[in-house]
Amino acid sequence: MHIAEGFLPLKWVIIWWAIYLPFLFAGMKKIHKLVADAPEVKMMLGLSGAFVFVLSALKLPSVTGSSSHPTGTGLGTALFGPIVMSVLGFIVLLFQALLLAHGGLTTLGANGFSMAVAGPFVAYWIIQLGKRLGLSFRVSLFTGALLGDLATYSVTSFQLALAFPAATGGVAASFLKFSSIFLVTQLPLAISEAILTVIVMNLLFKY
Amino acid sequence: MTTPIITTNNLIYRYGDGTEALKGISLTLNQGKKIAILGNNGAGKSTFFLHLNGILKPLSGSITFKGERIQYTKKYLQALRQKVGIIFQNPDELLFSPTVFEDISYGPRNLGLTKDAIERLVHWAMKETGTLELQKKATHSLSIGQKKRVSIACVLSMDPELLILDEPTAGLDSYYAKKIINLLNQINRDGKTIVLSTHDINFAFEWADEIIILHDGKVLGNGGREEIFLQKDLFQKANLERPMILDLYQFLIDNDYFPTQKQIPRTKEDLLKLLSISTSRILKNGQ
Amino acid sequence: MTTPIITTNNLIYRYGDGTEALKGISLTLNQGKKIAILGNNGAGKSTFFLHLNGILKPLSGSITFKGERIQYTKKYLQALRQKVGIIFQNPDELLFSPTVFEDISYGPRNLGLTKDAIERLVHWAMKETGTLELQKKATHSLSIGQKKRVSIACVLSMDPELLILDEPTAGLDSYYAKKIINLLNQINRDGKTIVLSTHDINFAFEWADEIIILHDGKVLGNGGREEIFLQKDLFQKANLERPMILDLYQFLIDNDYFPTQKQIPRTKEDLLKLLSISTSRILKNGQ
Amino acid sequence: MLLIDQYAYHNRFSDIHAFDKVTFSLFMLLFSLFARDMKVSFTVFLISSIMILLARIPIKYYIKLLVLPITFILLGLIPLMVNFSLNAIPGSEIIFDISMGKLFIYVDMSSVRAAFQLFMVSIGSISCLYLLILTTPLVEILYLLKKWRISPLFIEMIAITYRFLFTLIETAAEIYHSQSSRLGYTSFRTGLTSLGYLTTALFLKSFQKAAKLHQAVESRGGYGEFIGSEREYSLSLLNLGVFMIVLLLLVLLFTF
Repeated sequence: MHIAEGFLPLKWVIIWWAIYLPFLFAGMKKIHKLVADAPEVKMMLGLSGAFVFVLSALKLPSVTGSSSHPTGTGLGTALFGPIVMSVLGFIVLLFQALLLAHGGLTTLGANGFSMAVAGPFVAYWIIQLGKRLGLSFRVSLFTGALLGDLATYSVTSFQLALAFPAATGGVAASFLKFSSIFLVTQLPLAISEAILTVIVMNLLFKY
Repeated sequence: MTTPIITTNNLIYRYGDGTEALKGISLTLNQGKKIAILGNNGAGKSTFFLHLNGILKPLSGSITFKGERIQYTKKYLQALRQKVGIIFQNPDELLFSPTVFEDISYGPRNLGLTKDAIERLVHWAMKETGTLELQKKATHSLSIGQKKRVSIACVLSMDPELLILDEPTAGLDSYYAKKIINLLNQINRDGKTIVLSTHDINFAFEWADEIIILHDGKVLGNGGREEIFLQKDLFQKANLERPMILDLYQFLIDNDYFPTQKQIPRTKEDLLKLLSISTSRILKNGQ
Repeated sequence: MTTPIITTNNLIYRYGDGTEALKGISLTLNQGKKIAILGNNGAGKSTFFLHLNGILKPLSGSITFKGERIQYTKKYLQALRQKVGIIFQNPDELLFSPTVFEDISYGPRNLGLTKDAIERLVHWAMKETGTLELQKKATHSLSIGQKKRVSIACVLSMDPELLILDEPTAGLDSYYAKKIINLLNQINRDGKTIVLSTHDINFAFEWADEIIILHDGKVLGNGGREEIFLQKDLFQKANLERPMILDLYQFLIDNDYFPTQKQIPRTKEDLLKLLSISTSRILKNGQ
Repeated sequence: MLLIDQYAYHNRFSDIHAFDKVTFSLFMLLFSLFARDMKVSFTVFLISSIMILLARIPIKYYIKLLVLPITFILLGLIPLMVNFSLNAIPGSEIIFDISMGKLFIYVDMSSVRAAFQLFMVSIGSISCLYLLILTTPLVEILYLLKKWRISPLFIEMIAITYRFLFTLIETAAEIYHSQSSRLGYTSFRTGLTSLGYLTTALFLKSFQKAAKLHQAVESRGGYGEFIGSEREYSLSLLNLGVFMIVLLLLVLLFTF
């Protein structure tokens, strides 16, 4: 669920771009290093961007019968790591705005932070934590992908709550309202996506 | 005796970007036949195929399968797709499972059959296509010829009545192409109808019972093999070459090497045999 | 007069998974010629091509370009790749820029030429391949026939001396295939050597000056067109068909329709002309 | 395939320099965000829509695009209008309320007004985005980014992603068709496993393709500039004039 163009006030547009940019720079720095060592990485990352874009455009079946699109966060993190994902995620969001009219340019900072930073890092930490706790890879991957998606939705709710605090109860009340709506609509999807992530990684190990 | 397996009535289809891919296709595909569809890149062959098992829904027009009009309900389509199998052109792109066995059993598993029934079908399809000894191999390690055979097995394993193949010999050398052709003939002898598209006119001339010529989303010609191939202007209109054997045959007839035959020769060998006979005739006359 | 442009000496190459793709290839490619490489899928054609501009390095053996042995230094390879251009079979694996113009000018820009020189080369390559009016288009929006021509332009724009094409007519209908063949002939007339691989024996027979037959990583035959095509056993060994025209021609000679010709007919038209002459001869004799 | 991309190359404004289109649409977009004013947003919406139609984008398609973000906007607006309170209802102009024990749920006029304003600002901004993407080919935006000295590596990654989006979409569609023909996607379970197969195959294919393309790059002289050319900019008085008039109009609307 992307924040649509024009939905955030100018102040928050600037703030979220400012918060997201350091992650984008850090990601680019890492990619620069990878490409300097092996130039073919450039081609691979370009195609990976295309892959994540197509992944996020696929129709994901959901238990409730409705269908929507995966975020690609969990799988992307498992495949490329969270730092690279902060760049790939940006490219994907950019194309979603430019070619699919999904999301927007001014809201790209906020959407980038929730989808290309918060989601991947939470997913990554959970997977790492699972490893340390000795959980099976499947369980930690499932949990990581699920919580990564939930983190994305929570951050989006938080971003909206900050921009539009409730008349009574302020940011907290507003967050409660936004997150409950997102949770209800997106939770079944997050579960489907987490299962998909596990299926794909399982298949990849078979190759 | 010909009974139609599929009839289409004035199919019109337009893609999202506005290009009209089918401009009124009315055709009858007859049961048990070997049917070749000819036409240039962009003539609408692949789009037409995707209509035959309901992947695409026509903008207008209708399709009848064995006398019953196709409905676009989930249940109907499921039954239809079991009976109408499509083998797409590029096996490199289309085999999506890690192993050959997994790929061939994908369809039967989706049919919701018992484990035994699935295994029987898969085994039969593998035996038929000569892919038994490949079953444990990784799909990406196969050669292109093997991939083609596996992709046929993938569809055959659902035991369809009609098999549709998009360019089954494209990218194959003549050795592998021949193997595929033999396989198709064998499947046809088992009673299955086969429809394929091809750029190889000589192959179509040799193989098919019935010919359909598509051009720019329309049917230019449709009929028995000889009837179609004898119409020179059709081929010109569709920007297609004519079969070499046929050109030579007609030249030889026009020049009285031998009289018109009941059966037009299909292959080089047929033509050479005719020539041998006529040679001995000429020699006898000369003596 | 033939001067070799590339000579390979006992090339051996093994892929990471252990398959030996080249088992000692010794060949000479002559300057200014039209050379066709025939062989089954998996015979080693593509692997061989990737050696000719140093993308792959042989396990043992050596390659000489215009009398000089190829070195695998960055500088040498860069110079070599300007002179030896490879056009892969699948345009989607060769064209990587967002627009046609960017793609065609990519190579020349890498050569470190002046802006003017780059523009001249790009313009010439586009004109030669008939892609001028496509230059502003997005690469992904082209048809397969257009993509093929653009990929030739991309390599031509570096003004190579030797052009290598992997299956240039694969997947094309006869109309587009003919366009590509005319284009290749024109490039050859400009003085460039052309090497291509093809499954289409009839096309090779009609087009090539020299033929190389690869089989299972080894050279089975290498020589002038007629010399190679007249060796029936070679084709049998390599699992290849023989050209239809040649078979008919030989049959007709064996049966005294006309005497052996200095020039073996290349095309259907050539053969029909020969037959016309012999027909009138027979008719005269009959009178 | 992606219709927006096709229109971007084939519209009446596709030859106008991207600099003019980008600055114009971004200016209107940012101004309407800055102003947060119904009159301004509505005017911006009108101007963008007229320009989009002048560019010969079919109105049916434009309306379809406008409806696209409506789900998000509605999901975003409802929470803005619906308020909760534990005490008695504060403020006035209540339109609707129910109480559940101690909890009051209500909708009041000021929040409806705020929601409507946000809706207008959003629709105005969205039309600016559409004006940009429906008339400007992506490559032209890349040329502009290059001129603005954005990291070349970053631009190249975007360029490669753009080029192969379409190839991968085609591959995905082919696999999807083949799976549907073999009865995938008939239930939730088969749907999810089929999608798993598809995703895995697509990922592996992207990597194989990348390896092949690396060979192509090497064959064509190694890694150089992917975006080499740029478009000469010449000031268009007409464009400048339109820009000034719109600027003036919006400032006037905002101040009065």
